[in-house]
Amino acid sequence: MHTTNAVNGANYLTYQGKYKGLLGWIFSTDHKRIGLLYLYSIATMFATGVLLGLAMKFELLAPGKTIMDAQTYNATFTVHGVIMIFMVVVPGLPAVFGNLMMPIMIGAKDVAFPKLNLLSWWLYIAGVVLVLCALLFGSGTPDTGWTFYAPYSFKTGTNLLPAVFGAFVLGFSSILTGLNFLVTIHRLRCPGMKWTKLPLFVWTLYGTAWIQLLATPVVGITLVLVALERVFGVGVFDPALGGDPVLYQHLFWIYSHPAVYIMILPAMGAISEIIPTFSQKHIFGYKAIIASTLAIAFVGYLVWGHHMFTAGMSGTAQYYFSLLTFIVAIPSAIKVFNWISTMYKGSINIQTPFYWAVSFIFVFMVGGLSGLVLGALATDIYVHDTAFVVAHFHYIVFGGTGFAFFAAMHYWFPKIFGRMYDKAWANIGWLVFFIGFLALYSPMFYLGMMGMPRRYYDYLEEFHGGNILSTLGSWVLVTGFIIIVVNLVRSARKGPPAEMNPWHSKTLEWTVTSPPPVLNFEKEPVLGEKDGPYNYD
Amino acid sequence: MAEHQHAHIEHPDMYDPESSKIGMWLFIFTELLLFGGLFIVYSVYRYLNADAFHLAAEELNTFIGAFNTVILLVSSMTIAMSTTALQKGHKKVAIALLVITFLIGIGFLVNKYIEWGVKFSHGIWPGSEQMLNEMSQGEILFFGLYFVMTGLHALHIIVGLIIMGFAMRGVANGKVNAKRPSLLDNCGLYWHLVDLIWIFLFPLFYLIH
Amino acid sequence: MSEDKHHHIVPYRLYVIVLVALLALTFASIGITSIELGEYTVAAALLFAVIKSVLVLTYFMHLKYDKPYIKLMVAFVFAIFVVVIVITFLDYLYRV
Amino acid sequence: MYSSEITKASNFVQGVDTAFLVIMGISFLFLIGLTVVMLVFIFKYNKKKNPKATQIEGSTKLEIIWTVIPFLITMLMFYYGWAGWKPMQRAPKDAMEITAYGRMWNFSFEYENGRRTDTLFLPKDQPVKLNLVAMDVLHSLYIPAFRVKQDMVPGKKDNFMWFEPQKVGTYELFCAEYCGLQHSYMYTYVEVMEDSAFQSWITDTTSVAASVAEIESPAATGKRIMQNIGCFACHTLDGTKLVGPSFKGIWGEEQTVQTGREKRQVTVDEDYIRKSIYEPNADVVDGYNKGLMVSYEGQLSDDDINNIIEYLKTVK
Repeated sequence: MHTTNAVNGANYLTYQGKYKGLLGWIFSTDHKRIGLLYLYSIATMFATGVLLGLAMKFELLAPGKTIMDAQTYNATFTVHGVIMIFMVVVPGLPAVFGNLMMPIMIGAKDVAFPKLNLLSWWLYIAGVVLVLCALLFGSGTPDTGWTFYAPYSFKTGTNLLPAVFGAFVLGFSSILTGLNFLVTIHRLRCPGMKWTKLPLFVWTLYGTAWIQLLATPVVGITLVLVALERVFGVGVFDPALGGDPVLYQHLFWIYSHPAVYIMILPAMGAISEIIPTFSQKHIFGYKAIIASTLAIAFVGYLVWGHHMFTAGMSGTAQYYFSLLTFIVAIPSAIKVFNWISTMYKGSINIQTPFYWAVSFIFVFMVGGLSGLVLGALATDIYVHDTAFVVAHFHYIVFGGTGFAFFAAMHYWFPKIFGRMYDKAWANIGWLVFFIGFLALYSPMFYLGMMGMPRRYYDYLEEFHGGNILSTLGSWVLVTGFIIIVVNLVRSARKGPPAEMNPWHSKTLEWTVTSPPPVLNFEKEPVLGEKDGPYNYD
Repeated sequence: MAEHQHAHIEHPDMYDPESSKIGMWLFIFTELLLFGGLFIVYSVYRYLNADAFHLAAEELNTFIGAFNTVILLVSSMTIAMSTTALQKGHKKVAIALLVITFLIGIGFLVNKYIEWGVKFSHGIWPGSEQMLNEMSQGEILFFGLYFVMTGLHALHIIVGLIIMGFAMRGVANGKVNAKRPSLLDNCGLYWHLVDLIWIFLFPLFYLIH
Repeated sequence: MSEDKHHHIVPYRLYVIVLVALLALTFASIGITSIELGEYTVAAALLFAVIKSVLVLTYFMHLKYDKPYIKLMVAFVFAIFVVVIVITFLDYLYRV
Repeated sequence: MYSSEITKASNFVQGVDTAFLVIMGISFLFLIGLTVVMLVFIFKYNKKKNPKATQIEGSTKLEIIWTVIPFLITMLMFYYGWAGWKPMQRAPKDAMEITAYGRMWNFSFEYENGRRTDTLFLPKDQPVKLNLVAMDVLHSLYIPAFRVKQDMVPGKKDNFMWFEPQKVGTYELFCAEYCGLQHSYMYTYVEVMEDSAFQSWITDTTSVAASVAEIESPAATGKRIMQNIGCFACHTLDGTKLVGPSFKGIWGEEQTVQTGREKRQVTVDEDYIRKSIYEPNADVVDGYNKGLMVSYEGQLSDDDINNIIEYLKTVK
């Protein structure tokens, strides 16, 4: 009531609320502003993670010491992992594009609990600061790897506590975001927005939110136990006191395997929006995609043990986990089939987001198929904990989530900023990035097959060739990344004004102005019988 | 925390009791899984060290445990009644019932304090010399888990009491009323969750020996 | 959204009955665990705890009067937790 | 598949490599097939060639087909994975038992006759059961040429792996589970020999040991012990700083150590060395971290330590 007058005509970027300037952003409860806050903070953390990755690859350019000593290297891959997992890919798509777009896509004014939403972002920042404390102060940067495996995680002399606590706070932020989205999707859909008319991106956010809610607390309590172990010596995972380090791994992966689906599901959702839009065609098998989303979310919760095939589990457990891992592969395959079928007889408008989406499908297939090698018992025993695993999960997490993030970025950019980017440069950036990506991670498959273990600071001469190619790839990838970022940053400020619906999409966010007004809709939208997110004609 | 979220200044027409109820339930789910992780640890170690757990459990005082169970159940009833009172418009009754619940919560904590104090005076606390020297590995695990799980539960009691404080204020100044009972309802749900967890902690630590 | 909620008002008497039942179950579980049942002690104690928690969930937490999808969610969460425990024990039960 | 043609070095190679072949073969087929189809669609149904899209909402028949077929294929993959892995689970009764110790950051192997080495010597065509013991944190014993890998978990009983070497040669043995600073240097070699050569090697040791005792000085014995238990993974002989202080010129030197919360000066003498080996965390040299070294009490006898002391006196 009292805000409507002030905002007439203004969009969410320009509107003037209770606070001015920066305060108007960091205290805003507007889901779009919060989404942008996440975008900037996550992009910063992503750039940091990329720099660390670059340093690691540089170190591996040649055997022996190249630029840093072993302790620094171990700390580098730990911090790279913690940043990329807990601060970038887990919150990534849901927190940025979920916040920016999801309420508009379902025809709502905001999320169900806007203040809680802001609190999530603040918790995110608090978590980041805590982890950074671990790096800068105390007895050295953590060097345990992002998995914090017991018992090394309470033997190491490095400053682990803030990092663990930071990860806990980040988890809490993720839980609250998931909670908020679930309630929003349940309660705030506009009239006519039935469950069977929900855009697929929203559906994947729904599945993701459930995993966030049910899996994150398990890792939370596990990290608390590690912290208590370090401070009080409760003995829960300490073999000297009767604890079982393998149990730590169970608890850790009960969260961290579903976390992979937290990362990849919204990515699949974003791709499921982009492919139909640029094919100008109804998505193929809408209900099958929803079913596969929920199947992935559910079955993905029960397969964590495939990270532990060499850890000393019982044979029965290994058998079970391997079997279920193969079953969880099927819904992912179904999605790929449906995406490709959507292109069939479409009218394909090849634009930057589409390039990203197609390359997503390719790298996701490589990642997924290599996952089959890791899901099978005999082959996993051989490649577990080698560079092969590193290649596999970078194909999924970086190739999957990362590519989908860039796809979504280029797709929704005109809506978010109300300006269009330079398409030629965006395409060049994509091409360079894609080539760099392939060159960076493909050799790791080969290195793993040769038997090079992961997390190696130094390696034997026979692994040199693959590592050189990989390092060169990292430079190409970073070049592509810089092109993309420069183009987007420049265009956000100086690009030509964007149309309301530049890609001729059918979802609701394209029915409002670019950038969207403060309360999203002038009038609450109503979906008729014939309307739907993919009803092209 | 979801219960504070129904008053939206920027988007004023969004009070929806159903939303805050689902929000609270979802939050309860995460709490359940948080304790769930600990229950997994407990069940695995109980299975691996059945005899030691048996022995260690005899050290705990069943009477105090049972007493705490009883008062916590009573408090669950009083807070549930308080929501009924509010719906019937009996504001004073509602507040009185809340106060009773609050006092019982404090009582529970006092009991816990005494119980832990006794353990400490016997030299039993995580990482204590006595535990490391005289106890078997299974017993160390039992007491480690005992302190972590009852400690985390006590922490939840404290959080519950704080929320109850807000609910009391809300009922007193009329912001929480028969038409907008969400804060009290959610406070009740949270308190029942605390009770629910205790229902499992009690037999696992005090009874099974 | 001024949706009129049909909040069911639960009578005080019902709460008292539930409390009495809960207390009875508590004492029953104390009683049953104090007799020597061997392996069944754990099962018996847990059975009583489950019955108690169902009572708390249905009456104190109003699940009885809530919409079906909330009941479904609660059931789902408990089920998935049980499944996770069972799967974890696939490892521990079958270790050589 | 580690140059599978060249190093068919154990009885598991066949099963594991078959699984690789099946899974990767099918995967490549799918990857290439789907990519080609996708590219063809993009080319053929381009906006310029096909300005109007034909709306198709889906096909239940197709959905069922592409659920069932992948399901059958994945079950096939699962089967091969399982078949290659199954024989790893149970060691034959007649297997030769060797205890493998993993510690930060080296491996050592103890044979049934008590001989200890830091390289794994094995006879060809003889089943070998490695009992895996971790002294401090998780390690993982990985022999690519044999296609075996198993984590070494501290405190875990009956942890083992087995295999039957089938080809004479030298193979790499890595630690595959991240275990701290020197993780990437925690590797050694497997030496597979003809049975006769192995038998003479393992029986020879007793006589060698006896003669060594006569000929070898205590200092040389000390050095050999230290090599076998892996001291030099963390302590250098040339003054370079690694995880622990260097041994160079350490004898008789004044050191600042941290005892509990206090700092104090000690002279490196017999007592100090003995204490540092048995209770490594009691007096930690200033500038180094606690908790990284495990106690060797029970692993090294007093005689061993006397020899080590003799050796340390010579490191100048």
